[in-house]
Amino acid sequence: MTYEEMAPVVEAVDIGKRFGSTVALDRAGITVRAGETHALVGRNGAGKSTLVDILTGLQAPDTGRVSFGGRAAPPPGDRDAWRRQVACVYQKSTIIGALTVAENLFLNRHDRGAGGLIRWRALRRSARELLAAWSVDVDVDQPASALTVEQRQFVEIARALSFGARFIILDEPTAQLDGTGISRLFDRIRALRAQGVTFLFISHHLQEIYEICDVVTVFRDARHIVTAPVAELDRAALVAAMTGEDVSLAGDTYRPPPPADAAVRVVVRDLVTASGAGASFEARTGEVVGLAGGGSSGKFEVAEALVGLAKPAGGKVTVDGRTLRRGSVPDALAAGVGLVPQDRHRQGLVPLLSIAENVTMTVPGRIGRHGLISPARRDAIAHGFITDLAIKASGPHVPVSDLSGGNQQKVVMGRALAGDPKLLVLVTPTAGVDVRSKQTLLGVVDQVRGRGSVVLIVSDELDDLRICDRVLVMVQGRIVREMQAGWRDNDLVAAMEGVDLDHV
Amino acid sequence: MSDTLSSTTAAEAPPPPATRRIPALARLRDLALVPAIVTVAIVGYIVSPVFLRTDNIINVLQSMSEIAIVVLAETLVLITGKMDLSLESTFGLAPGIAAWLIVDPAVTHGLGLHAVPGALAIPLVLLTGALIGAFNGLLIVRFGLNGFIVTLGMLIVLRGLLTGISGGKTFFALPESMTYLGSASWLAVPASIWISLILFAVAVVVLGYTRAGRSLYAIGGNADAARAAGVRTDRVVWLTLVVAGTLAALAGLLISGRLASVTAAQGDGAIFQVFAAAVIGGVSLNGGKGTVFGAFTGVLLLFLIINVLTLAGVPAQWTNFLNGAVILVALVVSRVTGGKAQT
Amino acid sequence: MSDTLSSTTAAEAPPPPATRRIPALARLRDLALVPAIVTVAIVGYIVSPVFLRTDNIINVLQSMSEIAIVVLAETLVLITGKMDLSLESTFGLAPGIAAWLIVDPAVTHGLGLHAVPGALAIPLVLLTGALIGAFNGLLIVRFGLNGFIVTLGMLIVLRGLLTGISGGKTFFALPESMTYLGSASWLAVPASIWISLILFAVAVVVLGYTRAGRSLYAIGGNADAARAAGVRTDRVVWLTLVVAGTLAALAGLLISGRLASVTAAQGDGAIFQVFAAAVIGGVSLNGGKGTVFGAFTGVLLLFLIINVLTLAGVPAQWTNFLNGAVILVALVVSRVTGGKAQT
Amino acid sequence: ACNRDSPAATDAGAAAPLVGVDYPRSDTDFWNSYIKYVPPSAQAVGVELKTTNSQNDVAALISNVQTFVSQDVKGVVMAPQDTAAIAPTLEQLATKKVPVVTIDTRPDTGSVYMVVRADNRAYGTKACQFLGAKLGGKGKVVMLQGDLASINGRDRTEAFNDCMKNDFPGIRVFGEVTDWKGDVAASKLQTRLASDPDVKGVYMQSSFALSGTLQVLKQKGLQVPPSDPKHVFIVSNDGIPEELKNIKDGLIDATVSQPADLYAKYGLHYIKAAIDGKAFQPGPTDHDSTIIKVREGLLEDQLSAPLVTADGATIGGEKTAKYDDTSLWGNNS
Ligand SMILES: Nc1ncnc2c1ncn2[C@@H]1O[C@H](COP(=O)(O)OP(=O)(O)OP(=O)(O)O)[C@@H](O)[C@H]1O
Ligand SMILES: Nc1ncnc2c1ncn2[C@@H]1O[C@H](COP(=O)(O)OP(=O)(O)OP(=O)(O)O)[C@@H](O)[C@H]1O
Ligand SMILES: [Mg+2]
Ligand SMILES: [Mg+2]
Repeated sequence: MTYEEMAPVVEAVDIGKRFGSTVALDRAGITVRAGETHALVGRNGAGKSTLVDILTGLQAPDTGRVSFGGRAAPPPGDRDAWRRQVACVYQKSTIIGALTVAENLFLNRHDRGAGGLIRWRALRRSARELLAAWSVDVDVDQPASALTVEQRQFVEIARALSFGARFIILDEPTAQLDGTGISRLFDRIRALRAQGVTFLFISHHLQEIYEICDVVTVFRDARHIVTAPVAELDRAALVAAMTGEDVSLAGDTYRPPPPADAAVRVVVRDLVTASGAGASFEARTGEVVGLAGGGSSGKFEVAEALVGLAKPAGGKVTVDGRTLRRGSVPDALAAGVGLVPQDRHRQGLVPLLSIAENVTMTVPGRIGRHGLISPARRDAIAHGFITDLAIKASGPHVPVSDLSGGNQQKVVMGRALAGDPKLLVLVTPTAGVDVRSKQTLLGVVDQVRGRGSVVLIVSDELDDLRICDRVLVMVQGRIVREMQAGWRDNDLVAAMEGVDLDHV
Repeated sequence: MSDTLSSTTAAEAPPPPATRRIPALARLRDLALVPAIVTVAIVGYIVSPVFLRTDNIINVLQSMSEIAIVVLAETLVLITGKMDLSLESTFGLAPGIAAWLIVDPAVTHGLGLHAVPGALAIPLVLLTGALIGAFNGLLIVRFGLNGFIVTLGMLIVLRGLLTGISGGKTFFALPESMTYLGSASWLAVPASIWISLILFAVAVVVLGYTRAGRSLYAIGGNADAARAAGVRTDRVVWLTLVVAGTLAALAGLLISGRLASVTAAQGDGAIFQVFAAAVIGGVSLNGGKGTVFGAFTGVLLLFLIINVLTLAGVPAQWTNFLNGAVILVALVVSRVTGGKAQT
Repeated sequence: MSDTLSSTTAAEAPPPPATRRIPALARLRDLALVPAIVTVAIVGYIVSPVFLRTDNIINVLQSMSEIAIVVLAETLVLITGKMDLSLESTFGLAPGIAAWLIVDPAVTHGLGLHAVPGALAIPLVLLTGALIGAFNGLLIVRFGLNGFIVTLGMLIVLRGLLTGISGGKTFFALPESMTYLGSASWLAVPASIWISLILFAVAVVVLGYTRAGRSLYAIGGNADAARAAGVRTDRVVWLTLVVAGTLAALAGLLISGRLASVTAAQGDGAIFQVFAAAVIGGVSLNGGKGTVFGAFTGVLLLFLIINVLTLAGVPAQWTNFLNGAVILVALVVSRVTGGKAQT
Repeated sequence: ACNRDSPAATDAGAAAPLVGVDYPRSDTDFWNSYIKYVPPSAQAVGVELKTTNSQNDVAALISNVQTFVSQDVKGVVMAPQDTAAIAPTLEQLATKKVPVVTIDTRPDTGSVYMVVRADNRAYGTKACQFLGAKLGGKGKVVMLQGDLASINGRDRTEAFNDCMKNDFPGIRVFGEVTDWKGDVAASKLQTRLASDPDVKGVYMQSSFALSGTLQVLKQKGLQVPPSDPKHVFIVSNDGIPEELKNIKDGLIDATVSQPADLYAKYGLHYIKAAIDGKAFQPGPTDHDSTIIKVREGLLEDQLSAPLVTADGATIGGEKTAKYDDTSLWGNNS
């Protein structure tokens, strides 16, 4: 059977969708055939998630039609019919924090017994089994709000994959997962694919596309650009299709480390977080330091304690000789610390406010005097960031809630940079950011280091860490290794997992 | 980076034994008001031994029964993340409309139309409540208006409508069908107590053990997520508003029966007490959180306090002050026992 | 198919010139009520030509001035995502406390303490308001209690306190210092109109163009993000509650001055109107949204409607109904002109 | 029993019968005066007191009465502001053989031992006669009504309107509903003065609107002596000390003195009589009033509620009291 002969599981034709003045989809379409794993890629704001919403019936397209297996899609109100066609992990969390983990997994499909009453005991048991299959170790009776970002993502994935649906959409499922998590997910996808399940997979990690996808569709600027088997589209061609320009992907970014006699600007001494993780290190002028580690290594806690978001149990942080007050964000800001927090939706953005207001929130001093704000100066600063960071928006007045996920991330980056930080702390800075923008963001890091500031990148993403002069590897709350630039990927991954390849 | 994926060999830390701590706490949260209730009971007994006598307890339960049903209605609406202020007006208007259509102007000095036979009273009351709920739903769900302000407007309109049809006067000489439920006793206990307890019991089962009930929590917790999970959010919210209106109408019928009349001010100002009871009972105004049982303990606590203050013969000018102060103290107590910041 | 790829050389579409469309729309949203206000004005003029006469306009502005200040206070609190129901009681209690401490029992048949010189009246009133706000802040910010229910409790407690100290009676014979602001005229326009307009103007500037003002929006929009951006959220919320209490106290002072007395019921039930005005004016109960100017148009609309109904001599029993109905219609109109679903 | 609100309890001894008194509300001058008069009156007639406050809510009243019954009171004094809704409770008390005296209002159905009230319709009529006489039978007056749901307010409104229609058809009445709120009253009056500047009389149905009305007139420059043609005649209602003072100062012209003290005195007087097994007949009483039989099982002692004026002149054929009359309760509190 050739590619063209397989019946399409879903076909979307001529889809148009506008949000106010923004065109999210412009006569775009996609055809996914049975049994394939179909990648959908495109830059931030290209319209991928909007297409997902339309394919799952959450939004009705303005124009065009969607059909499943040759039959027209169900009416918008009939949620059950949609759910029979397609299961989905959305980019935006659909976890309900107030409900238990168990109930989230079986929302609206609770196990029922006599009289239609829910059998909680059976439901909890199924939930435990389901999560055990994903090696997610959580108490299913706790409210989902107590989960970590990664655990929450697994609950979403486990739920979507447990429907028994024949067609599953995954919108950036890997953005919040660490390496082991991703491989667990991919093993599962492969197993399901062997059973004939069809996937539509969205990711900004192109190597993931090459790893598990058969066919790739590229969107750009709300339009469909190309659909082709992955084998026929090499990495450069793929990026060219996404960006519309021939760019050579970042070559070797290796640059010599700062001179050993450069001044020490940041000193972290015996920092101990509330959960017991600890770190001590120093960083010199212009140095980019990576802080790497697996899911529960404590790297995020250390980062939060460092910038004042969480109150440390002990130790001290000094920036240019100034000791930061424990647990005080304003003091950290005053000392010149900039931050991109891990959970950008919770801590990074005020969605109703404009890009300009969000970007300048940490630097009221720069946009006016005596507590008065100059809107013109504020907009000028925001304009600068919109250009520098290539934020896709019609101007500084657009509310952040109207931006696509990746563009929101850039706004958070802008906010961290607005104060010309002496210490820039970036927690998973490129999660959910497209390849091109990733370069832009990392390029910004280069500029910041060029000005002599210290950058701390807290991530387990190898691409993020590659630009670091050295990487501190945390395992179980301790820094166990320091790796100078030029490490081999395998070594770093092994170190993060607490395995020392050289000595095994 | 694909190597990242292949080298994941280290075993996960073994999962800790699935502890039962959290649900126990959740259940405890339901019981958060019990210490406060016990304290009030002890204080009440010290103030006056009458407090624990059966007839006084029945008195408290009866006087709270109608408001308790409104609290139940409001709790359902709050769990979905909406609000319905107009319940206090429905409480008066629904029996008011029935009385207006039924009572004989010859008996009541010109009030009423005598257009409908008395036997239709109960369906008429409930239908009025349901229609009001449906109209609220129309404005909130279909037109996307803000629920708080829609129902605030409706509160005023419905109260005004009752004043309008009654000319501010009181409907009396109600038919037996309207007074029976509110005044009858079953097994030596007033029917309204039975009715309210049964309604609460049914609500506990529906909200805890049916998909429909759980979908209220899902909508209140995150409406988008609920929709994504296949809940017909609009329909459920609408239905909840209709049920709430019907419950408030039933509560109004009970009190009209107890008082054998419908005043133009019936229910006036009751919504404050209703919200206080629900929130003290642990229901969140942001939706998705709280239980029917908790709401019940909230009403019970408030009415016990009022009863104790009455028995204590607090000076008239200071009753309100003490009443409010005790609510605040109850709040602080439930905060301390509950342990979590309230939302 | 590779031709698709090579042909995509066109550079990124240049970002469209930064249009001013969005802010224009936002401003339009502020003006959402203007059509409704104009309609009411036209209807009013048809009902009675008196409506547009200067003295009637001044009459409307004066009678709304005190409530408008409370609406302003509530708007500040709502923007931070909290609620303060107790403002209506502060409105009565703050001048009540001052009157109680100041007036001479010899003149008022035993009411009052005559413990404080009359000159201290204004600071006393404002201080009382600020302290009430601070106490609310203590319970909400420090103890993490739910704002709605704390201030509902405070509403009852403060009202009860006023009834308690006054014995339910009215304070008369207020000192000149208490009556001056509420009854004086500056440039032939009542001082209370000037004061309320100036306060609104100041609030427009503070909320639109100062760091502190914008931080209210940030907190209401996403408190965690505001905190991560260095906003001292607790302090700002607390301060907002203090300012709101002070404003409500000032408003109470103005009305006490206008009526030359403080009744035990001063402000009773006003909070409904306050919320209605703010929300009709586009302020979101969920925080982070709404403007002071919008809130002002909300109060204006409500008071114009009341004025028209009074001039039209609507039959007494139907006033409330019409009042509520017009609010609902205004809501629907502002929904249609505003275009967005309200939250 | 533990009662902190009853001075009578301390010295009346164990023999004194227990009586429950429910106060209808505690946020108006008038009812607070009543509340103040109750304990001394109880002491005077020799009963022990239990008091509750129903805050103008009939459901609370019913619950309070239940509490009285639980406490084995021998008689109940109440002032049901809702005269229809009280019927089931009266029935219940009757079956328990607990006598009831109602103050200020007369239940629509059911029987009570005695109703002690002043005639609210008479208030409206007296105010109408006064304004009609002073305005010479023509012109415009504003009536600041209370809340439509209030029975007493409605009686005053209807009586005032009926009297104007019958006796002074040349006078136009603007009725304004104020929900018993001073600020609402003030702004409605202000609106009316803007549309009809030739209003010459104001009838406020309770003293709640007193100072607001005066302020509005002051602001409009209408606070002038009665001799001035611009004078606006004002009749208030209640008879609180401030009103008497304002009459003396020429700020208002008349008020109806509701006998707060007599309400307390005779309410307790009759309940004691009921407990002692006495019976009353229709006819004049020893305290300048008349007991009438309203219907079978319902006697009513209609206490006199004099119109108080600056000069004590006779209005509409009835004598009025001068503002400094020492028999007025407002001069004794
Ligand atoms: N609810 C909305 N209101 C206004 N604009 C929206 C809305 N949702 C999406 N958009 C806009 O539509 C465009 C497409 O957004 P979409 O979320 O589909 O992008 P995406 O391809 O998923 O991007 P990303 O990779 O960043 O997730 C963006 O310009 C975005 O700003
Ligand atoms: N939304 C919910 N999520 C989790 N548990 C719930 C929920 N609603 C009710 N329950 C609990 O479920 C229980 C009823 O189910 P079940 O009989 O399985 O309980 P159980 O015996 O306590 O369960 P087990 O012993 O298996 O843990 C009740 O105790 C109730 O508290
Ligand atoms: Mg997306
Ligand atoms: Mg994305």
